[in-house]
Amino acid sequence: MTDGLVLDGVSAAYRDTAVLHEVDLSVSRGELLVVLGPSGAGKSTVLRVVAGLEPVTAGRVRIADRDVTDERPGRRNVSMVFQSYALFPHLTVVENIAFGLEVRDTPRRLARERARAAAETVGCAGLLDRRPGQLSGGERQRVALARALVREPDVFLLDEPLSNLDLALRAEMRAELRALHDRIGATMVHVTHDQTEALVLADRIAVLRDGRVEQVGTPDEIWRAPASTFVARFVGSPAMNLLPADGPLRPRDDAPTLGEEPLEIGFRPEAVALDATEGTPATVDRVEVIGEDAFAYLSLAAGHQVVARVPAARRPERGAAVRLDVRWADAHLFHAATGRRYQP
Amino acid sequence: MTDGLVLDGVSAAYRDTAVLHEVDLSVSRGELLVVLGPSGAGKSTVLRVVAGLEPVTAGRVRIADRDVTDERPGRRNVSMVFQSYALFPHLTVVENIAFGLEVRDTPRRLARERARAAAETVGCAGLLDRRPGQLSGGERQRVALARALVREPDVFLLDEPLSNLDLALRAEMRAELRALHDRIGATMVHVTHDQTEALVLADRIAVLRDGRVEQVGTPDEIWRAPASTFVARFVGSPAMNLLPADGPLRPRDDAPTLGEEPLEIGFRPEAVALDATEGTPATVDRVEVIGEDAFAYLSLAAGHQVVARVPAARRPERGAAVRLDVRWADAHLFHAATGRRYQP
Amino acid sequence: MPPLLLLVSGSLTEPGLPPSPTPQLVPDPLSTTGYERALDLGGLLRASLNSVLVAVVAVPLSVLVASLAGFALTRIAPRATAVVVAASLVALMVPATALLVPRFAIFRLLGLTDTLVPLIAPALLGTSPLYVLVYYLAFRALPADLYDACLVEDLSPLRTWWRVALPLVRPVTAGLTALTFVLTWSNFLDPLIYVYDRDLFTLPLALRSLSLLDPTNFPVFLAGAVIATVPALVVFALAQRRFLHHDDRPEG
Amino acid sequence: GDPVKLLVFGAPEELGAYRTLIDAYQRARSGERVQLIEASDRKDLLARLATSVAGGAPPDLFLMNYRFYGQFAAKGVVEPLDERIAASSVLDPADYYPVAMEAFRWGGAQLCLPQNVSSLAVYYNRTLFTRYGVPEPQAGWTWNDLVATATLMTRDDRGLVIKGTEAEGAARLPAVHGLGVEPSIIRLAPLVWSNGGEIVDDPERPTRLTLDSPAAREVLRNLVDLRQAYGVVPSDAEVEAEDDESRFLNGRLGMLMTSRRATTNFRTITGFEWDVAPLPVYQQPVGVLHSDAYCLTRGSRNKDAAWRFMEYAMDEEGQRIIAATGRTVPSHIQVSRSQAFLDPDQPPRNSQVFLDAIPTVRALPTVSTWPEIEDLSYGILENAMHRGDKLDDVIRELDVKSRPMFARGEHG
Amino acid sequence: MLTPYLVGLVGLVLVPALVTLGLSVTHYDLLRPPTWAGLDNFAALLEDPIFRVALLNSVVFALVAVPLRVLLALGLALLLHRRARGVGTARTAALLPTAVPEIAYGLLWLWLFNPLYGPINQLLRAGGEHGLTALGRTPPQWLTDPTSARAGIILMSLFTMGETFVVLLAARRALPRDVYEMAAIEDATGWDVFRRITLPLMAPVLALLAVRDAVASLHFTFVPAFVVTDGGPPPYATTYLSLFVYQTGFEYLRYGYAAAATLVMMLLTVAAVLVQWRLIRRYRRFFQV
Ligand SMILES: Nc1ncnc2c1ncn2[C@@H]1O[C@H](COP(=O)(O)OP(=O)(O)OP(=O)(O)O)[C@@H](O)[C@H]1O
Ligand SMILES: Nc1ncnc2c1ncn2[C@@H]1O[C@H](COP(=O)(O)OP(=O)(O)OP(=O)(O)O)[C@@H](O)[C@H]1O
Ligand SMILES: [Mg+2]
Ligand SMILES: [Mg+2]
Repeated sequence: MTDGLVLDGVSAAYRDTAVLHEVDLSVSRGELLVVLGPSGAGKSTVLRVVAGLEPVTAGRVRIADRDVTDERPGRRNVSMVFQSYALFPHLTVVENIAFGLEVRDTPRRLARERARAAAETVGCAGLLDRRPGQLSGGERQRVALARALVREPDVFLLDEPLSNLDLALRAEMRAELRALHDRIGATMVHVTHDQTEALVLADRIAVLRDGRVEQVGTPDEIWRAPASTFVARFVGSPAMNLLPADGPLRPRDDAPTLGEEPLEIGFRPEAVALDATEGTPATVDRVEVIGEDAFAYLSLAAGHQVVARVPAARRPERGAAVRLDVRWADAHLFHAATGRRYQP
Repeated sequence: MTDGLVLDGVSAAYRDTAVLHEVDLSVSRGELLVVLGPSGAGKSTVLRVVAGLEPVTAGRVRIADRDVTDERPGRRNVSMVFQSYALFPHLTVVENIAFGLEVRDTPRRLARERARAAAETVGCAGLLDRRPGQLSGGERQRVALARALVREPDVFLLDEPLSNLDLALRAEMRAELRALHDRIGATMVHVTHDQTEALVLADRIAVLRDGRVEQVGTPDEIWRAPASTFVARFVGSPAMNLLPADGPLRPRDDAPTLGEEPLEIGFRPEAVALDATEGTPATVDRVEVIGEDAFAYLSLAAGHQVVARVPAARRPERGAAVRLDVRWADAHLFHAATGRRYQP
Repeated sequence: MPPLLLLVSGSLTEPGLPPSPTPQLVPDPLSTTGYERALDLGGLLRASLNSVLVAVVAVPLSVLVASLAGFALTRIAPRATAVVVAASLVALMVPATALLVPRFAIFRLLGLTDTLVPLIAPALLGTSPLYVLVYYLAFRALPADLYDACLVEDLSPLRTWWRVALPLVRPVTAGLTALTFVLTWSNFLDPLIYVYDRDLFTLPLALRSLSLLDPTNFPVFLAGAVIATVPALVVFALAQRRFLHHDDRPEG
Repeated sequence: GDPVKLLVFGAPEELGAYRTLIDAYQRARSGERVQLIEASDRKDLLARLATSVAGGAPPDLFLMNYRFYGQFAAKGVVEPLDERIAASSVLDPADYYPVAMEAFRWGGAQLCLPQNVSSLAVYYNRTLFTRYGVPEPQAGWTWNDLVATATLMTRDDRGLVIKGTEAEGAARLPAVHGLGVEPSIIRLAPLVWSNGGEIVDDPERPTRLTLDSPAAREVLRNLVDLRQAYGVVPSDAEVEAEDDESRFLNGRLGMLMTSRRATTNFRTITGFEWDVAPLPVYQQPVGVLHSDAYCLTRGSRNKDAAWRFMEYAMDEEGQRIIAATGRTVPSHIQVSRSQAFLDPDQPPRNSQVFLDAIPTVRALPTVSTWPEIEDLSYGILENAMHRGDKLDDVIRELDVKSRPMFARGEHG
Repeated sequence: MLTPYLVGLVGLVLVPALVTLGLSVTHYDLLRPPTWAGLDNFAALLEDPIFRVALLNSVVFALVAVPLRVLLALGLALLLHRRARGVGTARTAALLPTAVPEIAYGLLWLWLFNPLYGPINQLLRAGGEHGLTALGRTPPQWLTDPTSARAGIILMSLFTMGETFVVLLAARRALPRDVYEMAAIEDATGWDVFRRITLPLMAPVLALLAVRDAVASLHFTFVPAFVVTDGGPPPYATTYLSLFVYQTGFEYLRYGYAAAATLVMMLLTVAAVLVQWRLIRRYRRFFQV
C-alpha cells in the first residue's frame, strides 16, 4: 500500500520530559486522519515531529514512502497550520499566503493569484492588504489556514486550524477542507479538540493520551466501539456514563454472557431513556438546555451520577423523580481494572 | 438597579475603520453575559473597549455604576483573558498567575498560594514552574484563565477563554466558571464562538454582527425567538433552514395569519421530521454522522436545500427519496426584506 | 582575536630593546618590566580606580536612563515619540568636538569641572542616544497584548517597565551594558578637557601619556593597554554569558 | 585659597621634573600650593587651555613655547608682567639671556618668562664614530663636512659603507644611518640663516615664506639631498617604524640633529658614549631658539600666588631643579654656567656647545598662526624629502598655501 | 520616565550643539568674545583646500566603511545568533576589539601597522626575501602611503563593529521562533529567509544602525587619525572632517571656522540620512507591524 505518512515507534521529548512514547501511526495516501486528545496529550508534538521541527528520540518517520526522519523540515514537503498561527508579522495577508509559493519560485503573479483564491476559500478575501496585527483572532487563523492550503504538499499538518472560528464558519471551513481533501486527494493530519469536527471530517481518528495512541479507528469505530473508558468518555459530550456493571443500573433486556472479572458498563447520555415507567429511579440534579436538546444530570440512589439527553421540550424539572432505562444494545462493557473494552 | 457594566452607545475604530457602531449593552451585577458573533464581528473589540485598551469614539462605559470612559485600564478593576493569552514569557506559570496579585501588593506568600489554588482550578497545577514557551496551547490558555480568575475584579472579561481546550476539559472549565460566577457573584463578559458554551453558560447572550448588537436575550430567547435571520442561522449547527414562506415547504398544520409582505420561514434541523408519509418530497444529498445523531442534507424539488437531524441509527441512505415535514410550532417567520423577525 | 594576542605578547617584551626584526609570538626574553613601568609611570593604578569609579556609577545609571527613555517612547503619544526620536537622531549626528566647549562652560557654571561628574554626565543621555533608540525598538517589538495585560493589571508604567518590559529584553540590556561600559571606559576626550587633577585621571588619559614614551618603550605602553582592556573584556564576557543563557522569548 | 594651577605637557619623565619643582616649592614656602595639570602633548595642552579659557576657568599658569604662544599673546589671554617684574625683589631681567626674554615680548610688553634657552645641536654616537674610525664633528664644521661624515657613518650590518638610496628594494638596508634630521621649518631655519637667507619676508610682520631665495633654496636642496641623493637619513618607512630618537638610542644612528630636549632621554643610554656638536655652518654660525616660558593667564583668579611660584621657578633654585633633569638649557645666565647645567659627570660632556650657541641664536617669527604654518610646511617638506617632489613645486606650494595663514596672523 | 534623558539630550547635546553651530557665523577663537562674521566662514571653507580634502576623505570613508561594517556585523550576527558549540567563543572574539579602549586600540594599531617591525607586515613578509612579500611585492606602507593609510583606517574601523554586532544580535534573538519554523517548513532557502523574513523584521534596527554608522563614521575616524596617522601621510591623506574640526578648533583656535565646518558636516549627514531614509522607506511599512 502506498503510505501517506507513517510514524514507526516514534518517541519525542522536550529537554528531559518525554512527550511521545513509541507512537505508531500510519495514514494512507489521501487519507484524512484526525488526532484527538486532551490538552497536553502531545498532539502538537506529533505534528512538529512529522514536520521535522522536533527531533525524534526513537523511531522513524516516513512521508510518501520516503524515510524523512533525518531530513530537514523543508525537505519533507509538508505544509502546516501552527496552533499559534506563526504569521509573518511584517507581511500582508496576501504576502503571507503567497510566501510558500514564492520561495519555491512560483512566479509572483501566479503566486499572488493562487493566494487570492485561497484567501477566497477561507473567507478573508477582503483583508488581503492588512497585516496580521490588524486582524481579529479568527481572521488570523483563516489566513494561517489559507497559507497551508495554497500549496499541494505530500502531507497537510493542521494544528487546530478552526479553533477560533465560530460554528457557522467552522462548518463551512470543515466542508472546504473535506472538499479540498477529496479534490486533491491530499494526505492530511488534522489536530483538533472538537469532536464534531473529528467525527465529521475524519477518515480515521487517532486518540492520543499522554503521548500514547489510545485507539485508531474510523469515527464510527471510535464512537461505537471505544477501545477504552478513556476514549469512551473523551469522545462525546457530555461524556459517556460509566457505572459498575453489577451496579445500580442494569439494562433490563437480554444480557449478554459476562465473564467473572469486574466490569464497568458505559452508555451515552443519548442512550438513556427517561420516561420509562419501570427502570432505575433517580432524581434530577440539574438540567442544561442547549437548543433543542437538554441534558439532565441525575443521581441514582446509590450515589452514582448519570447524564441523559432529552428533548428540550420534554425536559424534566430540577428535583423531579424519574426512572431511567438503557438497552444492552447501547451499552459498552469495559474491564474495571484496565479500562480496556471487554470482548465477550 | 445596580449595573455591573453598561455600554451606552459605544462606537470604536481602529485608525479609520469603524469597528463598533453605537453598541448598547448592559450587564447587571453578577450577571454572566456571553458575546457571540462571527469572526471579525468586534467581540474582542468590545472587551478591549470595556477594559479601556481602546478608546471609544463615542458613547460611555460604566462599570459598577461608575463612569469609567476616561479612566485608564488599571483603574477600571477588570480582569481579562486575552484571546492571544498574553502570558509573560519570562515568568513561570505560578508567577504569571500571581502577577496581578503581587503588583497589587498582596503579600508574596499569599499571592503564590492563591495562584496555586487557581492553577488547581483550571487543572494546571503540575506546570507551576514551567514557562509559557514550554506549554501546549491548551495549557497556556488555562494559565491565562487562571491569571484572570485569581483576582476578584468588578468585571471579568474573558475572550474565548476555552477555545483551545478539548470538550471534556471545556465542559469542566465551563462548570468551574459557572460555579465561580455563582460563588462570587461576579459580573462576567465572556466572548465565545461556541454556541454550546454560550447556551449553557450565559445568563444572557448578546449576538454581535459587524459591530452592531443584533440581539440580546436569554439563551432561551435567542434560541426560540431569534430576532433576525442572522441570529437564527448563527445560533445552531447546522444552521437553521430558511425558505421563502410561500415556497416549497410549508408546515401542514394550522397556519397563523400572515401579512402581505414577503416572509421567510425558518426551522431548525432538529424540527424536521423525515419519516413523514406525507410532506414535501426531497432527495438525500449527503449524510453526516456525529455520534448518535446524523445530519441529512436534502434538496427539495425547487432546488432549495434543507438540513435535518435524525438519529444516527435511523439515518437515510444517500440518494434516498424522503418526505419531510415541520410544524408551525417549530417554525420562525422573518421579513424577507429586512431579515427581522415577523411579529404577527 | 590575533591583534589581542599580539597585544599581550607585545606587552610582555622587555622594554628598551631594539625592535625585533622577525615576528615573535612568545617574546624572548619574557618580561613583566613593561607592567611595572606602566604602573609606575602612568599612575595606572590610580587611573584604573577612577575609571572603575566612573563606570560603576555611570554604566548602571546610563542603562537605566536609556531603558526608561526607550520604554517611555513606546508609551507616549506617537507624535511626541516622533519628536524625541528625531531629536535623538540629530543628537547622534553632532560630533563630540562640537560639544566640548559649550559643555565645559555648563560644567563650570555648575562648578563641576575638575570632578568626575562631567565624565558621568553622559549617562544622562544613556551615553549615546543610539542606545535609547535601540531600547525603543526592542520594547516596541514586544507583543502589544503584554502591555495591554499590564494596563489591565493597573501596573504603573514604571512597574510595567521593571517587571515585564525589561526582563523581556534582557539580551538587549546585556549587550548595551557592555557597550556602555566600553564607551565610558574608553572615553578619552571628556577627561582630556574636563579633568585637570592628575588624581582624577582615568585610564585613557593615563594611557595617552604613556603613548608618548618613545617607541622602544612600546612594551610599557602595551602593558598599559592590556591593563586598560582587561576589565572591559571581563564585562564583555559576563554580558556574553547573560546573552547566551537567556532563552525566554515572546512566543506565538 | 585654591592652589595655583600650572598647565604643562611632556612625557612622563618631564612631568616628573615639574612635580619635583612643585614639591620643592611647596616645601620651601609652606602654605603655598601648586597643582600640576598634565597634558600629554602640545595638542592636548592647547585643547585644554583653549577650552578652559573659553569656559571661563583658565589655569593660572601655563608653560608654552614661544613659537606657539603667539596666538595666546595676540588674543590678550596672557597677563603682561612688566609691573610685577619691576616690583619683584627676586627677579632681575638682567639675569636672563636677552634673546629668550625678547622672544616673549609682545607689543612691547613682557608677557611670559622664559624657563630655558635651548637650541639646536648635533648629537652623535661617539662609540660608533670610534668604531668606524670617522673623525668626530668639530666646531665650525660645514654642511659639506656633515654630509661627508654622514655618508661615512651610513653602514650595513657588516659595517660597510652603504648608500641608503640604493637600498630601497635592494639586497640590504643600512643598519646604521649617518644622520637623523626632521624636514621641518625649525630645522631648516638656522641653516637658511647661516647661508645668509631668510625664511620669511619680514621677521617682525611676516607675510610669506621666502624659501625661493637662492640661499634658502640651496639649503633646502641640500636637506632634501640627504635622502634623495645620499641616502644618509632613514627613509620615511624607517622613520615611521622607529623614530630618529629611538634609532639613536638603539645605537643605529650616527648623528641626530635635535634640541636640548633629547638629553633627558639620552641619559638613559648605557650601551655607548655620545656627545653633542654645534650645528654645521654655511657662512656664519647661527642657531635657532628653542625656549619655553611660564605665562600668567589674564583670567587667573590667583595671580599673586601664581606670580610667587613663577618667581621661584625662574629664580636660581627653580632653574637648577629643572636643569638637573638635563632637559633644558637654563635661561638664567648664572645657572646655565653652573654645575647644575655643565655637570661633567653627566653626558653630554660638551654641553658648553649649547651655551656657545646662545650668542648666535635667532628666534623664529612670532605670528599667531605660526602653528598652522609649521604643520603645513612639515607635511610639504616631508614629501619633498621622502618622495622627492620637485623643489620648485615644493617652494611654490609652501608659499601659496601659507600666505593666507600669514594673512590671518597677528603680530606682536 | 523620559525626563532624565530629555534633560541629558537637551542640556548635554542639543543646547551645546546649538551654541557651537551658532558660533559658525562668528569669528571666534575661544579666547576673545566672538564677533559677527556672517557667512565669512562658509566662504572661507569653500576656498580651503584642506577642508576639501578632509571632506572627500570622510565621504570616501563613509561610503566604504559603513556598508562593510554593517554587512560584517549583520553577517556575524546571523551566523552567531544560535546556540552552538564554539559560538560563545566566536561571539567574544568578534566583540573583543570593541572592548579595547579607543586610545589603546589606536596605539595598538600604530604598532601593528609599523612598516618594518609591525606584526602585519612581518607576517606579510614571511616567506619573501629582502623585505618583500612572498609574492615579491613590497608590503603595504601603512603609515606612509596615502592609499594604504586610508585602507588601514578602514581596516581598523572594521574590527570595532562590535556595537553594531551586539545590537543586531539582540535584535535577531528577539524575533519569534515559530515564524522561522514556518519558513523552515516552506523550505525557504537561507537567502529567502534572510531576504523575506530576517531582513524586513530587522529593518528598523538595521536602518537605525546604518544611519548611526553613517553619522558616526565621522567619529570613528577621529581617534585613529588623531593617534595613529596624525592626519598624514602628507599632505592630508587621513585628515578627516573630525580631525580637521578638532585641529582648526582647538589647535589653531579657529573655533568659529570649525563650527562652520561642523555645520557643513552635519548638513551633509542629514542629507546622507535623508537619502538613506528614502532608500529604506520601502521598509517603512514594516515599522507599523
Ligand atoms: N489593530 C487593528 N487594526 C485594524 N483593524 C483591526 C485591528 N484589530 C481588529 N481589526 C478589525 O476589527 C474587526 C473586529 O475585530 P475583533 O478582534 O474585535 O473581532 P472578533 O469579533 O474578536 O473576531 P474573532 O472571533 O475572529 O476574534 C475585524 O474586522 C478586524 O479585522
Ligand atoms: N517547549 C516545551 N518544553 C517542555 N515541555 C513542553 C514544551 N512544549 C510542550 N511541552 C509539553 O509537552 C506536552 C505535549 O505538548 P503538545 O503541545 O504536544 O500538547 P497538545 O496535545 O498539542 O495540547 P493542546 O491541545 O493543549 O495544544 C505538554 O504537556 C506540554 O506541557
Ligand atoms: Mg497543541
Ligand atoms: Mg477576537
